[in-house]
This record gives sequence, C-alpha cells and structure tokens, in this order.
Amino acid sequence: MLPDFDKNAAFIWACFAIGAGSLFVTILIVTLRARAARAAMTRAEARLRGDDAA
Amino acid sequence: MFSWFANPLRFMRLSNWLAPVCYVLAALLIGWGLWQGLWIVPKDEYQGGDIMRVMFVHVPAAWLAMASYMAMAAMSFVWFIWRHEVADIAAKSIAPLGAVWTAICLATGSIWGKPTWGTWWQWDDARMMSVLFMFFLFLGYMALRASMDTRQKAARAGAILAMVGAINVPLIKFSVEMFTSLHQNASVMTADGPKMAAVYLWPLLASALGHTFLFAGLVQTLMRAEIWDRRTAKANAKLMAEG
Amino acid sequence: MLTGVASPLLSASGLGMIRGERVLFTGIGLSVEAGQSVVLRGSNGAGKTTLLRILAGLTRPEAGEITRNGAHHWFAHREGLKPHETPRTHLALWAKAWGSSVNVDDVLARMSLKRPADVPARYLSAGQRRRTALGRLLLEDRPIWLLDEPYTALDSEGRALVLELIDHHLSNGGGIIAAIHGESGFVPANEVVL
Amino acid sequence: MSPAPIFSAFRQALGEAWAGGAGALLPLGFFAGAAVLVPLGIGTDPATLRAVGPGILWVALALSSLVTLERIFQADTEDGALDLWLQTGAPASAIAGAKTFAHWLAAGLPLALISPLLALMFQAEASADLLRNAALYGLGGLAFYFWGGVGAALSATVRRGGLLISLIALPLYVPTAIFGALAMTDAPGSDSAPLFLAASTLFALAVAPFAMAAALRLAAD
Repeated sequence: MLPDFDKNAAFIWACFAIGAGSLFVTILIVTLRARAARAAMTRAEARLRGDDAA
Repeated sequence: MFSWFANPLRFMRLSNWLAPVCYVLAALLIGWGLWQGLWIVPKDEYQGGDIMRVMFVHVPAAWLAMASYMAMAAMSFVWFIWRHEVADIAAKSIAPLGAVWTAICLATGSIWGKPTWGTWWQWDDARMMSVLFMFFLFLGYMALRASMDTRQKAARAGAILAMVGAINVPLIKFSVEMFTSLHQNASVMTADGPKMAAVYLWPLLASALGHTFLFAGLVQTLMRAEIWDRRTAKANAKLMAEG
Repeated sequence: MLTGVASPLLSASGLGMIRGERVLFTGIGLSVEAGQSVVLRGSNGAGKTTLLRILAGLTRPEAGEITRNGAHHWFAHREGLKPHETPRTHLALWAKAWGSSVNVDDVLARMSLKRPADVPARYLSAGQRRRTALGRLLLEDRPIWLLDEPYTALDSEGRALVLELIDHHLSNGGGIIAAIHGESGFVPANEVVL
Repeated sequence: MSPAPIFSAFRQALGEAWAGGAGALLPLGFFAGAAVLVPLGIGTDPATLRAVGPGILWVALALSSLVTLERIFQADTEDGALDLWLQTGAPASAIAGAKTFAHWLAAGLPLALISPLLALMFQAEASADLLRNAALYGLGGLAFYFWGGVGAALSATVRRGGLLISLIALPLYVPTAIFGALAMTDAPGSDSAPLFLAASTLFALAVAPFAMAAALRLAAD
C-alpha cells in the first residue's frame, strides 16, 4: 500500500507529515477564524437592527 | 483594474464562489502530484535516491515563500498609492499564510539536508538562507501590524515595511549568494534545473500549482474573515455610540 | 480693521476623522480671519487635539479640505523641549531653524525666563518649560497660531502672560485657533463644539 | 526652501546623543562588553579568536546600533519635538536623515574608532589593515544606523519598541554584515567586497530616509 523507500524513509515521511500537518492545521484555523468572524458579525448586526426596530 | 477589485462587496461576491473553486482545484492537483510523486515516478539515484521525492512538498513551499512575499509587497504598494481597503486586507491576510509556507520550506529543506549533506542546517545554501530571511520579514511585518492601535495605522506601517523589505530582497539575495558561493561546493539540490526529466516535471508543476490554489483559497477565506471583522467593529462602534 | 474683504487666514470645510471604527467628528468647518480667534470646545476625547493637528497638517483627515494663507505656530501639551536643552539653547535652535533674527535674550526676558535661562529642561518646572515653548511664538511673526490647551500647567502669572500674547497677536492682525477646556479668558469670534 | 531646519535637527540630535546617559561612552561600553563576552564563551585559543574577531565586531556593532536607536524617534514623539520638525517646511526625509546621521556620528563612529583596540584583543596582528577595517566598520555602521532608523521610526509609537526594531532591522542588516565580514577575509571575492559594502551603504542612505519620513508622518498622525 504505502510506497517502499530505499533508505531515509523516516526523513521522507517526516517531510510529508510536516507539510500535510501544518497545512491541515492552517486550513482548520482559517476555517474556524472565518466562521467565528461571520458569527460575530451576524450577531452584532442583528443587535444593531433590533435596536433600530425598537 | 485595481479599482474593480477594491470594492469589498464585489470581493465578497467573487470570493464566495472563487474560494471553493480554488480549494477543489488544489485538492485535485496536490492529490495527483503526491500520488505521482510518492508512488509513480522512479527515484533518481543521482539525487540520493528516494529522498528526492521530498521536492514535491519542498519546491512548492519555496515557490510560495517567494511569491507570497512579492504578492504582499505588491498589495502594500497598491494600498499605499490608491488606498483601496481590499488591498490592505489582502496584504494583512497574505502575511501569516506566507509565513506558514516559508516555515514548511525551511523545515523540509532542513530534513532533506540531513541525509544529503549530513547536516540539519547548511549555512552555505543561498536559497535556504534567503528563505530564512524572508521568514523574518514576515514575522516583522506581522509584529509591526499587531502593535499598531488602529487598523488605519497598521495598514500604513505595514505597507511601509513591506515595501522597504521588497526593495531589499534582491540585495539580500545577492549578498547571500556571494556569501555562500565562497564557502563551498555548489548546491546539491538541482531539482529546479532545466535538465530535470519530464517524469518529474509534470507532477512537480501540478504540486506547485495546487499549493498556489490552496494558498489563494486560504487568502480569500482570511480576507473574508477580516472583512467580517471590520463590519463587526463598525457595528459595535455604532452600538457604543448609541448606548 | 477691515472685515469680510480679505480672504481668511485659515479655513477648513467638511473635515471628518475616524480612529479605528470610531467617528470622531464629521462635517466640521471653520474659518479664521485676521484679528479673529476660534476656540474649540468639547469634552475629553472629543477630538479637539486631533482637529488642531489636522489644521496644522500633522494628521491626515479622512475627509475635508484646508486652506492656509500664511505660516502657523504650533503650541501643544508636549512642548517639544529636549531634556538636555536649556531655554536659551532651545530658543536659539529654533530661531536658527526658522531663519529668525529675533534676539533670544529679549524673548527670554519677555517670558520671565532670565534666571532659569541656562538650566537644562529636565530640571525646569512644568511652568518654566511651557513658558520656554511659548517663547517660540515670539521668534517669528506668523499670522496663524494653533494652541492646544495653552493654559495647562501655568500659574496665574503665566496665564496672564499667555493672555497678553494672545491679545497682542490678535490686535496685530493675527489669527488664533485654540483648544481650551475651561475658561478661555478672552472672547472668541467663534466657537466650534465637537 | 532653506536648509537651516536640517542643520538644526542635526545639532539637536547631536546634543541629545551626547547628553543621553554618559554620551558616547554608553554605546562604547556596550560594544566592548558584547565583544569581550565572546572569548569567555568560546574559549581563548588565539587562532580561533583571530579567525572570528572581525565577525564578532560586526555582530557587536549591529547589536549596539539597535540598542542606541531604540529611543531616537520614540523620544521625539513623546516630547513633541517630532511635531515641530514635521512643520518646518523642510522635507521630513532630510530631517530624519540628519538626525540618524548625527546619532551615527555620536555613537556609531566612536565604535569604529576603537575597533582596532578590540581587534588587537582578538589577537589580530598590529598593521595598517586595522585602520582600513576601522573605516569599513564606520561605513557599515552607517548602513546599520539608517536601516535601524527605519525600524526605530516605524516603532516610534510602540511600547517596548526595542524588540520590534530588532525584528524589523535584522533582515535589512544582512547585506552589510556579509559584505563587511567578507571584506576582512582573504577569501576569493573579498577584493570587491569593500565596493559592495560602499554600494549597499549608499543604497541605505538613498532609500532609508524616505521610509523613515513616511513612518514619522505616521507616528505623528
């Protein structure tokens, strides 16, 4: 299944793991940050509209 | 052309479909590149055997380290001249992502160096050294923006620093190349040389393009988050003024 | 004195300023003619200092236009005095920078700074430092004076001195824009409330 | 436009640099202290010290320039002098350049002048080369001060700005450090290194004042 490397397998896998791991974490953080920002914006603007209506 | 993008609402409409497209293209290209790179292409004995497969993550990261700094400087320049808010939001969003890819480039380069040169850090490699200084430029940019007390000041200070950094990059690269050429034995990594076999070329290009699309998608998502943040701040300021 | 004929020394219209997301003020307009004074009013943090800095060209406004017909003097909370400077060296330095031929000794006398004239600013009292900075107004004849809280840290004698300078400047056809928190001590031609 | 404000800014900065804590002695003490710490750390083998000496002095020079620069524009924003200088009608870039040059003259040049003494402590042979090297330290120090000045101007309104200056300025110090250290070796290419050092210093003198001016206008805003 996994490719069989001649030597230095640990080094090769470490590189790909670092690449995949850090990109995965980055994607996760960016996604969560965008979601939080959107939620905060929705809440703040709803409050603004609510006050206007009142 | 810049003014067309400068409208935040237009950017929101555009990125609403463009960012997902970028993510899909990135997944396809990176997936194909990795599959080719890890399973299909033959190893190159002249480059230390299977270890050369690391280039399918290292080279795209190196490309993005350079390209993202230049993109950030270009956005800063656009902001400085035309004061388009979206350009500042772009520059601000590029910085942390550029730093991530720069860090990946440094880490994978270091790990590749150990079995190849027998050392974790090769001071004589001009490209690694240049990328290291690029990393410091990103950190300085982020730290400077973070220490300004309003977004307008952060935009101005960041733009000045990004432009100063950008005009220094050629000089830094030149001096680093002079430094390294003295000390050594030419670089072992010739992955981007013109004589590279076509079997490597296409998977490598696909990986580089895929990383670029991922980067572009993430920049757009971060920019959207920043625009939402600014809308929240505006709404809160209004609420405070009313209260 | 002629009024309404000459163009104003300084005029501004539609000035607006935003800090972060906070709108400090919008649509501020004012104009100072020869012999006139304008006092800026408003609570702390309303943007008096910011407006004055915009009029001086230090801060870039978010909106609006300013026309200046003549040079201006700047006098603010932060005196611009270095700890190693004495009243004499400070005034001499600025006289030289501005190409002024005014005798520094006369200015020192006018500001009652004869005795501490050669004491470094780090040993001076707050009032002495402010009088040194006020002395700059006399180094060169400039039509517009921008004063930010001119009475801060001054005793009654110092306040009287400031008032005297202001009266003298106005009667010579100068214009003054001042941000003043409490009593101004003079009758301004106009007030701008922020 | 009269150049008088530029000369006045230069004179005020010179006075400030001399007055600020024991004059030039403080940077000198820092420079010598940083350099003298090295043999304690890496040992006293004469051959090693001779090899690393010139480079250590470059590093010490870079660090002491950062320490000296920390307050030069921050003090101006706090005491209000910056507001006055920006209203003189003279170009802000010329004012900033004059101030930075004054600080180099008061604190950077003395370091270059005592560099031969420190070089002797690092087991260098006493020769005319030491004087040539002192000139190179002076030239490179000028570039350090101007790039550091950009960092200082950008962080003029930042509390604990010193750390920020270091982070901003260090990448900009790279060419000077490389050309400077190279010019003091006999490696191939070292003949042209002084020229490159001079060129990169000229580049700093040409570019940095405009960046400082933009940053100072921001600090006053």
